[in-house]
Amino acid sequence: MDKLILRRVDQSNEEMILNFGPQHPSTHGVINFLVETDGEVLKRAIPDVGYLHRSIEKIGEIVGYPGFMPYTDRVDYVAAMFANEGYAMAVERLLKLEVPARAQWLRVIANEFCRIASHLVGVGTMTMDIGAFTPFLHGVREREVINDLIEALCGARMTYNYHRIGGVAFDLPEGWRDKALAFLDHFDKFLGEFDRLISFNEIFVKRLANVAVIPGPMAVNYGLVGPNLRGSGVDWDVRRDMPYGAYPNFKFDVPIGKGFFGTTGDCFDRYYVRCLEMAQSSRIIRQALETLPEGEISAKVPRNIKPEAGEALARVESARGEMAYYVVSDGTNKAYRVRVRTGSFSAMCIIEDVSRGLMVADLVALISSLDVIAPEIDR
Amino acid sequence: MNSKTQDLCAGSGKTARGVVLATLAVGFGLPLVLLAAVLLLSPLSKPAMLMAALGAAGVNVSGWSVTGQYVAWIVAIAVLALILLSFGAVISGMTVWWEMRVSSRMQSRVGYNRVGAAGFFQWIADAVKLLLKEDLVPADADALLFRAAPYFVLTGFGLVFVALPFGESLIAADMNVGIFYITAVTALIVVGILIAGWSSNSKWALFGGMRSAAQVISYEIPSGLAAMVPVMMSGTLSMQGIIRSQGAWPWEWHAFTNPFALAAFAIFFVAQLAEGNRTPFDLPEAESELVAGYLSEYSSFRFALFFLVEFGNLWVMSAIAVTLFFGGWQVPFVGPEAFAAARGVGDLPGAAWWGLQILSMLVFVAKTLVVLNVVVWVRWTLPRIRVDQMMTLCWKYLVPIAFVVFVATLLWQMLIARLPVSATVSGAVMFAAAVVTALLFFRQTRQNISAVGDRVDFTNW
Amino acid sequence: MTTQEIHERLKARFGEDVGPLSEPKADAFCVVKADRIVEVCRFLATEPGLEFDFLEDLTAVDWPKRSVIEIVYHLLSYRHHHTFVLKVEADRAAPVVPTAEGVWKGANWFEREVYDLFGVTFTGHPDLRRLMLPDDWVGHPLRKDYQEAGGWHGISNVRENPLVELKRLDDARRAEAAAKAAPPTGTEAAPKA
Amino acid sequence: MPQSVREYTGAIRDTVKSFWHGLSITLSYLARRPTTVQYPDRTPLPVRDMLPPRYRGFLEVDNTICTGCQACERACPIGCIQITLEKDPTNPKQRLVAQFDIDESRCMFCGLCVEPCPTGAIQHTREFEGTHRYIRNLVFRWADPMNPFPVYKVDKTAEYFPRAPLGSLVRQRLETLAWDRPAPEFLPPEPPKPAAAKPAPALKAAPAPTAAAPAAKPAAAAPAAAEAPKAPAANPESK
Repeated sequence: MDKLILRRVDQSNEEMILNFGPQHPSTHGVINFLVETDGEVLKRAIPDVGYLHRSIEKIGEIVGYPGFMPYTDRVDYVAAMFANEGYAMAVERLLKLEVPARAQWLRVIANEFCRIASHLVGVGTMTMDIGAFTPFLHGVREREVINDLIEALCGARMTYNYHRIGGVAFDLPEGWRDKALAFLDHFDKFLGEFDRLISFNEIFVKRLANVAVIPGPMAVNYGLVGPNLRGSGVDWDVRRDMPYGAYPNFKFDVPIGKGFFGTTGDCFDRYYVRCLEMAQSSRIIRQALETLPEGEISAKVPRNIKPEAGEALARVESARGEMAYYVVSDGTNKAYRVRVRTGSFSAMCIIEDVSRGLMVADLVALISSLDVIAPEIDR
Repeated sequence: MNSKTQDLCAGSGKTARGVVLATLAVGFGLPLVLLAAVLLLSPLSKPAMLMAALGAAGVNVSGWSVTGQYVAWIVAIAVLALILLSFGAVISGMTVWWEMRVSSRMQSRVGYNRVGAAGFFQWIADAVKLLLKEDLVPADADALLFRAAPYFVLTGFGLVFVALPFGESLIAADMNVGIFYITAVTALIVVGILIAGWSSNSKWALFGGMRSAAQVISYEIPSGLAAMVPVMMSGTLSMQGIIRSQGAWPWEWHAFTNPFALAAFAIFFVAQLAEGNRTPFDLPEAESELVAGYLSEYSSFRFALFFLVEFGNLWVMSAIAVTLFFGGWQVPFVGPEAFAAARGVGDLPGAAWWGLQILSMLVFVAKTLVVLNVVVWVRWTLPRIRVDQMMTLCWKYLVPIAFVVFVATLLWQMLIARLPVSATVSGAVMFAAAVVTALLFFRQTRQNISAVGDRVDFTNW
Repeated sequence: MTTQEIHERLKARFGEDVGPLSEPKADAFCVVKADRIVEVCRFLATEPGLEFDFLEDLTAVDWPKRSVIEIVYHLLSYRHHHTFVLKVEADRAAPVVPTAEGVWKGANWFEREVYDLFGVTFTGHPDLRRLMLPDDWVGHPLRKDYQEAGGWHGISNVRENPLVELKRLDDARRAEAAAKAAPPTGTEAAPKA
Repeated sequence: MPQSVREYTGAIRDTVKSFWHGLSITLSYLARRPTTVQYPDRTPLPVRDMLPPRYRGFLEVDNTICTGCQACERACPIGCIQITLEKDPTNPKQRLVAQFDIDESRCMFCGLCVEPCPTGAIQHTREFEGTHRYIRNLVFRWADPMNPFPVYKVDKTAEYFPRAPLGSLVRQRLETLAWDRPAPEFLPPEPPKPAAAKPAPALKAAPAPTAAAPAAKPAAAAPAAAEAPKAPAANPESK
């Protein structure tokens, strides 16, 4: 079986061709890079994806509209809440459904908790890939509290299936609000300690500053989104610039990369933007918990959902950038076509061009700074 | 796991009394027995003392020819070497256990607590597990070299114990080239790692081997230079000599009696971290980049040997640092004349002498444990350095500063060390500065706890 | 700028190559001829008032009844915060569309995915290979008439549904229990069971 | 690249300052309480009770209040619930549920089946410890095909449906099952129907019949009553 991918690698005997993956401690899931290295320096890293392809989009056409909701959790299981909301919003736009205010607030609270949990994992695995194991465990310890809170809210720790078309599945259990506020008070102090432990550590900074710099226009041209885009200095956040749901009611600022310790758009900027975003998310949750309105938690939705023929695209600011659901319906109770656009997909296609001339250790830093998750790429 | 076992949740996991006693017995008994053996045999390993001991034991030694005596001496040395090596293995096993306990606390985990009290037998369980695993040799690896590599590394580690000064006269061979011999012998370890990297026929191992070669060889230079500073201060290369030239009290240690010696210790410490492949220099077996570096193809017993040497090196590293800079086995209030008095006349020394030897050994072991804990602590805090940064750190920072410190100590010895008060003044000043820094550090640590709203809580060990 | 104004500017610039704006059943779109798609994209990306510098999504929808495969381009402008949807209809038998990789580098992997799952070849694409599936996979899964291959290189992924088996097991046992219970009452009717 | 002296000493100063903070933080963790929950045997109370009430564990069906409406079967995206109803021979108006199986090994615990249930017969419990050697043991059978249970008539006035304490039925089932109990024997599958469309030309991998359990195994020890019925010794030889 002539591997087409090998034909692209010129067989000069100088370089060593290395399979960096698919089972490799720092590829964040099952991704393979065919790496041509000359000693420590890379000539090129060609990504070879598809190991986790479950064709979720084909499943979307088989199970009915409500039945697809649990599958959206499996697209990005580290930040599953955003996938739920994206799909729910797309179908609501098709049905021209008005989601009640309380449901919008609950969605924001659940999303922002999930963003903190996802960033804790992203930031934690990055420190582990650079070599410091302890911060990862501190991050996961804080994430455990969030998992318990969301488990009390919707019954599951990672694949939540909390949103429904037209609203949310459950209301806040009693006593949840105080536990959440208590956690947020502790979490804001923890962020300061985390920064002092690892973010400003000289070795950590030297390993990430000025490494794999992605300038702003290149990031936009390649379609980078989310913290990767903001790390390159482009001031764009779907929650603020194309507002949806209850986000216009909350004040929060969008951290962008300013070349904290090196040039704008290097690995450290992408890393530190995630740290600042976590602080903003806890600020949003506090405002949302204070101004939570009374009312229904779901709109009236017919048991058998049959939207009229048409198509709709809904975009959501997920932890890994803008996640868009494009749903085409043909009037039956099954979606005709469901398309999921994810942040990691575009982050992957930039790796090949940015990785020229990096060292092996920097390729690891680049992959973890883009916070790439395998199921999001292959779906 | 049906739910029956769920209901037996014993309160807070009190381990049975028998297990605690067994652990304490093994935990303290095993090293003490080995140390006692080292204690007993090392003085006897001198030919004169051996013959006296045999004579006292009733064997009429006088009839033996010179070669006979020589053979007896060789047997004594071989037994002593075997005991020293097993002492090294037991110590590295305990270092594994200690490091896992300390690192888990630092990561707010619980760590080993199931096998024996506080999980002390875990390292024995690991060793047995590694022995039982299958011994793989990769397909077209260089079989001979692949099998030989661990033994290179083991000899490099074992030979160092010959020159380690455990006590006042507890040293296998008090060579007058002590520190020079140790620096030379530890080079064998890098040969072993290189062979392991090359012969495993895997690209990751090759990477690991090359990185280790670059790292360990280039860090020999700052380590050697920094080791020269105490040698100049004490005027001799022999390990016992260096210790004897230091006093028992901290302000008499080499580290403090010369203002530049603390910088020399820092350089020596960093360079030894690099030579022991410890974080932040664990590039040769970087988990996140090279899967397991030169160790990727090794399994079971060979892997256990590499593992033993890696943790044994911790002990060797801190022992040398303590000998050179922190006054080795010097016991406060007990000067050399006390040892001579306790020695008494006659061939075999009196009981008091043995007691003093044990005391000096305990002081040496305590100081080594302190430095060892710093190495463990550094490992679980700092990230890993990149290959080119590692070289820059060595050639642009450590080597120049080592030269400066070397020349400064030279001038200090020639000009200022003449008048004896300078040593005590510098010692007192430097020691006071060290104490103040330590206090500031502990205040900062207390603030860290209250800053996050936690409170000091030593339960759930 | 609203979608109508964008459409007018397109109409003004490209005339009949740009189809009418569909009425917004949730999202309005306009169909563009396949051979002019690259100029339209470059125009939308570089025109001062439009500046669609972000290709949000490039995907395809298979319409077997109209025997056409629609390539859908979702564009978004960071400066003006407006969006636009372009569609290109390619013949289902041999879909060929020029690549938009020249305008947005992000299109590279989108087009490889559409080639892999729909079979649309993009002329001028630097590295048109299958993205998700193995290189020697046969067929394009997201087409409506795709036949499940049941496995790959002898590795079968077909598994009997245990519930269906249980159902057959029950029927067998109940039939047999019924047969055993029936004979004592029906012995006089038919001696043979 | 030439480094100015300020850069050189600056790098050393930053290193010392950042190590000072980093090391003091890790040292401070030595004096704090670790957060490990030592499942399974050293937890303050059994983990089942530590879980929140909405936890989505194994599904449990209470036959007494099941109306046989098959809403849960339709709602399940994977199709791992299978219900068959039949007429009651004695009185024609009463319907019986002959088969109510949930394949817990394929269930993804999404909770979509619990919502449409009118009487709350099917619920998620807080049971999760269901390790078995044979995956077919995880097919829970809530109706005994030999004596199907009558369908529950919902009277409009009742707003509370009496049901067994949540989790009791599942736990009773899990505890009677030894974790390595042999799987129930299934009939060998029917020969695959001639594939409707010709499989893709290049690939001739016709779906090989799954390895059927040996048909003629003698009946295993009599399982507990509500258990999967054993294949009778003389089941049809279809090999």
